[in-house]
Amino acid sequence: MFRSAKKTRIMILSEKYYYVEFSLLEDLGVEPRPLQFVNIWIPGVDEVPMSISQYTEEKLYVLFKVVGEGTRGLRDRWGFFGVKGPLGNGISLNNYSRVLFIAGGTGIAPLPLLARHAERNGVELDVIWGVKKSSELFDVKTLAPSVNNVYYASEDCIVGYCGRASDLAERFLREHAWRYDIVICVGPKNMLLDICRKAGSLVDVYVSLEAIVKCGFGACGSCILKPIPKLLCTDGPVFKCNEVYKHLEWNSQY
Amino acid sequence: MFRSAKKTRIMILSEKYYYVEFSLLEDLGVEPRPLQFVNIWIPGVDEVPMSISQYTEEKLYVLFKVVGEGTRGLRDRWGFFGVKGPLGNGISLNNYSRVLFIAGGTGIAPLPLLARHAERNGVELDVIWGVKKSSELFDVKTLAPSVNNVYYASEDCIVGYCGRASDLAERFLREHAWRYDIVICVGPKNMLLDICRKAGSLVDVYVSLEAIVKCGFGACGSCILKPIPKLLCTDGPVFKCNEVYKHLEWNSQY
Amino acid sequence: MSGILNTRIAGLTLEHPVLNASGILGSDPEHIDILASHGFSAIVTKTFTLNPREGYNPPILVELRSGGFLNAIGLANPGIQGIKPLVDRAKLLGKPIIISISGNSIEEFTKIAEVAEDSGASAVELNLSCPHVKGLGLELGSDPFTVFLVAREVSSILKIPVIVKLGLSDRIIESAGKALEAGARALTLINTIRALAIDIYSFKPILSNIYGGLSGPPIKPIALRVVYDVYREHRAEIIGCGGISNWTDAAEFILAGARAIQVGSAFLKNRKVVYEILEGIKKWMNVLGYSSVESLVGRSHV
Amino acid sequence: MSGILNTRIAGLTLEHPVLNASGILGSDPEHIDILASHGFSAIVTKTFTLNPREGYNPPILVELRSGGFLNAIGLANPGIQGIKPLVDRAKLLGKPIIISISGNSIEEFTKIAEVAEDSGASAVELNLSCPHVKGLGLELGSDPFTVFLVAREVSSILKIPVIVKLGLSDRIIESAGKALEAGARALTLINTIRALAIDIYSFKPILSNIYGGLSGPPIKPIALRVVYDVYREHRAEIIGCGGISNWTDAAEFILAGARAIQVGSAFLKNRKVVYEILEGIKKWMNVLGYSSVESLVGRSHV
Ligand SMILES: Cc1cc2nc3c(=O)[nH]c(=O)nc-3n(C[C@H](O)[C@H](O)[C@H](O)COP(=O)(O)OP(=O)(O)OC[C@H]3O[C@@H](n4cnc5c(N)ncnc54)[C@H](O)[C@@H]3O)c2cc1C
Ligand SMILES: Cc1cc2nc3c(=O)[nH]c(=O)nc-3n(C[C@H](O)[C@H](O)[C@H](O)COP(=O)(O)OP(=O)(O)OC[C@H]3O[C@@H](n4cnc5c(N)ncnc54)[C@H](O)[C@@H]3O)c2cc1C
Ligand SMILES: Cc1cc2nc3c(=O)[nH]c(=O)nc-3n(C[C@H](O)[C@H](O)[C@H](O)COP(=O)(O)O)c2cc1C
Ligand SMILES: Cc1cc2nc3c(=O)[nH]c(=O)nc-3n(C[C@H](O)[C@H](O)[C@H](O)COP(=O)(O)O)c2cc1C
Ligand code: FES
Ligand code: FES
Repeated sequence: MFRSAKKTRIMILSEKYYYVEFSLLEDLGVEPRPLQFVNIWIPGVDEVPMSISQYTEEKLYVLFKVVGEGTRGLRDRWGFFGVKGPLGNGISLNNYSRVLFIAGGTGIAPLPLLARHAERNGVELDVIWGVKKSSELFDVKTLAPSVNNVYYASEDCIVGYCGRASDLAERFLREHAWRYDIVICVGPKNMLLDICRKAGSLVDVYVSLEAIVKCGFGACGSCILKPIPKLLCTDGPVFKCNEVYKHLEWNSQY
Repeated sequence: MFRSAKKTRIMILSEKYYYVEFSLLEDLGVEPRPLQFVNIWIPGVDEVPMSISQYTEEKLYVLFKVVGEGTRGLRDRWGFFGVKGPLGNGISLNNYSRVLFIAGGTGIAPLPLLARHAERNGVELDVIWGVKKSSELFDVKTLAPSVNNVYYASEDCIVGYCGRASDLAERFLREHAWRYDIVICVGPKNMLLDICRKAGSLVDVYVSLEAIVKCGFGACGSCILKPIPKLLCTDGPVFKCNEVYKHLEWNSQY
Repeated sequence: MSGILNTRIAGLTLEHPVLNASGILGSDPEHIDILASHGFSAIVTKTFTLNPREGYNPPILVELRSGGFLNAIGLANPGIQGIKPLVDRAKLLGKPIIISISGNSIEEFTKIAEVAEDSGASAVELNLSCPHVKGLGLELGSDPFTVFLVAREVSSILKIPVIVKLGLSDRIIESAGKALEAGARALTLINTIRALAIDIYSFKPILSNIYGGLSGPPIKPIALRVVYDVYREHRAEIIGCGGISNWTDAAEFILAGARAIQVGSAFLKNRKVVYEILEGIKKWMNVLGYSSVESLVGRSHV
Repeated sequence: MSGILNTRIAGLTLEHPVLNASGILGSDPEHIDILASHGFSAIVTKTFTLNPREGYNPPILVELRSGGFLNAIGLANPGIQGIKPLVDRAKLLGKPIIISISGNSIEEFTKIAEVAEDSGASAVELNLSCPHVKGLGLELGSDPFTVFLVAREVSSILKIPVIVKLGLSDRIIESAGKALEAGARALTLINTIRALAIDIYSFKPILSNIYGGLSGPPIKPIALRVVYDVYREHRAEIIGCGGISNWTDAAEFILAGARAIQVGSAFLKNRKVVYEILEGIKKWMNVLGYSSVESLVGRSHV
């Protein structure tokens, strides 16, 4: 269902990351699950899929960086926007007590909502977050105060672990995998593939994918996770490694 | 909403009165209130308004006499029919402890459902039923076993009080009106007018009217209770005397 | 009611933009009382024909599981002698009244229109679009030239405003243009859409007339498109009609180009719908910072 | 699946009468897997054009508050080179596959149809009815003569059956007749209906293409009417399409004259819809005492 939303605030989190608050003129109807997403319509410009960063009392938050027209509109325009969703499956933390969240880049976006659900369910949540340039980083606890440990990684080696999030994650999990019920991983495909390969045997790993989302309803087929007969918008974005392994491999060949 | 129903039984109650059982292929969705009605569609023939005589577990009962094509079809045809409803306001017995029901002719139709609601709410229900010819009569307790006292009247003077139901009712109420919280009255217009006139000052009287019902939705206006700006199908069929007094008078002039 | 909702359409000044749709009551003086008491700013009557019509046998209306209603009333109406009592009643209540009319020939149209004017009606609405009455119906409205002829003849003999009501058809933009060219002051868009419902157990179409007109929420996006198209092409005065059930629907029609709206089916489901629409529109205008509903008309066109 | 649901349409023998509607997935081999795994008896592809088309920018689909969906995908498809992989995948899965095609000229239609036949498709469906794509759309289907020309040219060069899909238009009964006369083995009725949705806060039409096609429950009674009309006039083989959401809808279409049905929007809301329809139909046949679904086709006509 389509809902109208007014952009009421924008925060600059770091060199590239923005956090936007939308006041929905009508609530979402259902409580969104962590890692669900919405399609945000920038009137006259585009419609872009965005993870739900946070949702409380008719306020919806998304965290993004600017990559093109749509996200530029999200940053620069004011007034009214459209929100479709929540879309996708998301994940439920009901059955877990310790969870590790691994994010690459804007993969950090769904963390605030995840953390709130974790807190509510008494789940201990640790976070590994890696970025290319450390100027992208911000203090995760400002948006997700309830998280337990946060480990940063930057490829420019200025802050935290020197290298990629997946490298840090791999080293970390070799030792600590036993402490976690599941690992949730959001980031670029090659990172997800890496983690599935290297940690998939140590612990249950869930990955949240991206694809070209156009309709969001399982109709247009643009989000097909080739060569797997699954659609990101309705079957995903969250999958177990083995469900989408072929897709992660297939895609990394191109 | 339109629902399909299969005619599963017909009982001959007396010389002229029939009691038909319909098995609904889908329940009514809501519990009907006493004195609500349905429009019954006799495919290819007509659609006729009928009081809900009884309703239990997807079985709907109507009580009628044959007056024309529609009611003849109701008696003679088998197979599938259509049911629209429950329609109209009906009445609730929640606030009463003793109720008198006065019926003229087929006005007895809504009694079984009314009696069930009375029983359920611990309401004591007495009945006065008058007909033209005593061969129309049947034992009311076969359909409404929980009623308290039943007083019959026939104009051919063979059974019960000799005269019209409204005469019996008037005499009865002059003495006993104080025992009842309300009186509910269903029958021909002149009877309703009579009772409103004569008993309306002794006790609260509700009357249930008839009119030409075509659409059942307050659209076509055929059921307008001239000269009163009220529609039978949505505002009625149940009214207090003073609400429709002008209509009862107006109509009796023609 | 506050002035921010004031609406001018076809030369009439209305307290607010919400009228009833033709055929929702409107053939008896008591109906006028009912409509007026539920807040409509002007009353549109049932469509009148020269002679009285009984209409079809029931079933004439069925609520559909897929939403909305299907109806084939068959233009039941008391004929021209029924017009004056309605006008008198509306006058008594201080409400403008628009007489909806239909005929089998141009002469019938003009005759009824004259009776309406002589009775003191505020305007007439030519129903060129009933989708289920043979010869009185959609065929008229789907041919732009016939629309022109009927609208011109009626317009030329009346002093009161003429409104033309059209139904969905391939050439509706053209028909709309012809109606305007012929002198129509406003257009009502749209009537019901020809449709069907079948009882799956008796195998019979449910309505006695077999076919009926679909109304209510299902036709809203289609009606909205027609209003948008006709406004875009002709910048006409439009009364939007079709599935309007709440204030957001009404707002969409206003933005598409409707100066006023008519509500039919929604009134059957909710007798408070007029007040709810007006409340919603006022809040909406408040959020947007507008102080006259007329300034929002057609604002979806850039 | 039991034989009582067996269906013959356009010369194809299907396990049961429920196909997917064109444009619900159907442009990638993986889409075929998805459709097949949800129980459709045959697969209808996305409409193919000669050259690849990107389609429109999002928003291309919106769910409406008044029911159903509004879409303007813009016929996104990989062009003719995408056809063979789909056919191969369907063959692998043992499903008949119908290639939906559209073109800017009769030559384009015939070229694509030939590719479909050469690829081993079971049939082609000529989409003469897309309500929101300029020049490729409804204009084609609303002119009976154009329908005749396209259908005849394609039919004359193909050995596999040709199905013609039409959209709502004033002369749809005539267009249907022309399609049959030209050699179409069956008709798919109907496509989406041109409609609109406007965002009341930004004042903008929601779809990037402004207009879209209305699908889902709102159009069911209209589609049913068209199927009834065309069956009544031509006793044609018809695939009913438009708002079919459950088995009672399917039953109505069968009684109106559809030998098979296509499900689009309902599949977006409920991935089990095919099984639910089939279960319902079987129970219904049981209640009525029928042992072959084909014997119920058109039974609402006396
Ligand atoms: C389920 C999901 C959740 C997402 N959550 C977030 C988030 O929380 N924060 C965030 O910053 N980004 C998120 N994205 C990515 C975001 O949707 C894209 O960055 C955005 O659509 C780009 O739009 P644009 O108009 O600014 O750029 P464009 O000019 O459209 O494209 C710029 C680049 O982005 C890629 N891209 C374009 N459209 C999409 C699309 N629909 N999906 C994926 N990639 C696309 C293009 O391939 C291109 O490389 C998510 C994507 C998906 C599928
Ligand atoms: C709310 C309501 C509840 C009713 N409940 C019952 C009931 O429980 N049992 C019962 O036997 N009858 C009941 N009736 C009356 C019943 O509807 C009519 O007897 C029936 O419609 C006659 O239809 P027909 O086709 O058999 O006769 P017709 O051939 O249509 O007409 C025969 C006579 O019945 C009158 N009549 C026709 N249609 C209607 C109508 N729609 N409403 C009222 N009178 C009509 C005519 O004026 C005529 O005198 C009820 C009527 C209403 C309005
Ligand atoms: C019961 C009913 C009767 C109608 N009768 C008429 C009529 O007499 N004349 C007319 O022009 N339109 C008639 N209509 C059509 C309505 O005026 C209106 O155009 C249509 O119902 C769409 O509006 P809605 O969706 O708000 O009902 C009728 C509609 C209904 C539901
Ligand atoms: C998202 C979407 C895309 C569609 N694409 C096509 C198409 O490419 N070709 C076509 O003939 N019909 C297309 N249609 C129309 C459907 O095939 C169908 O005719 C219409 O949606 C009505 O059926 P429904 O109500 O079951 O969805 C599309 C419909 C939808 C909803
Ligand atoms: S985005 Fe259209 S199917 Fe997923
Ligand atoms: S029966 Fe049509 S308004 Fe009551």
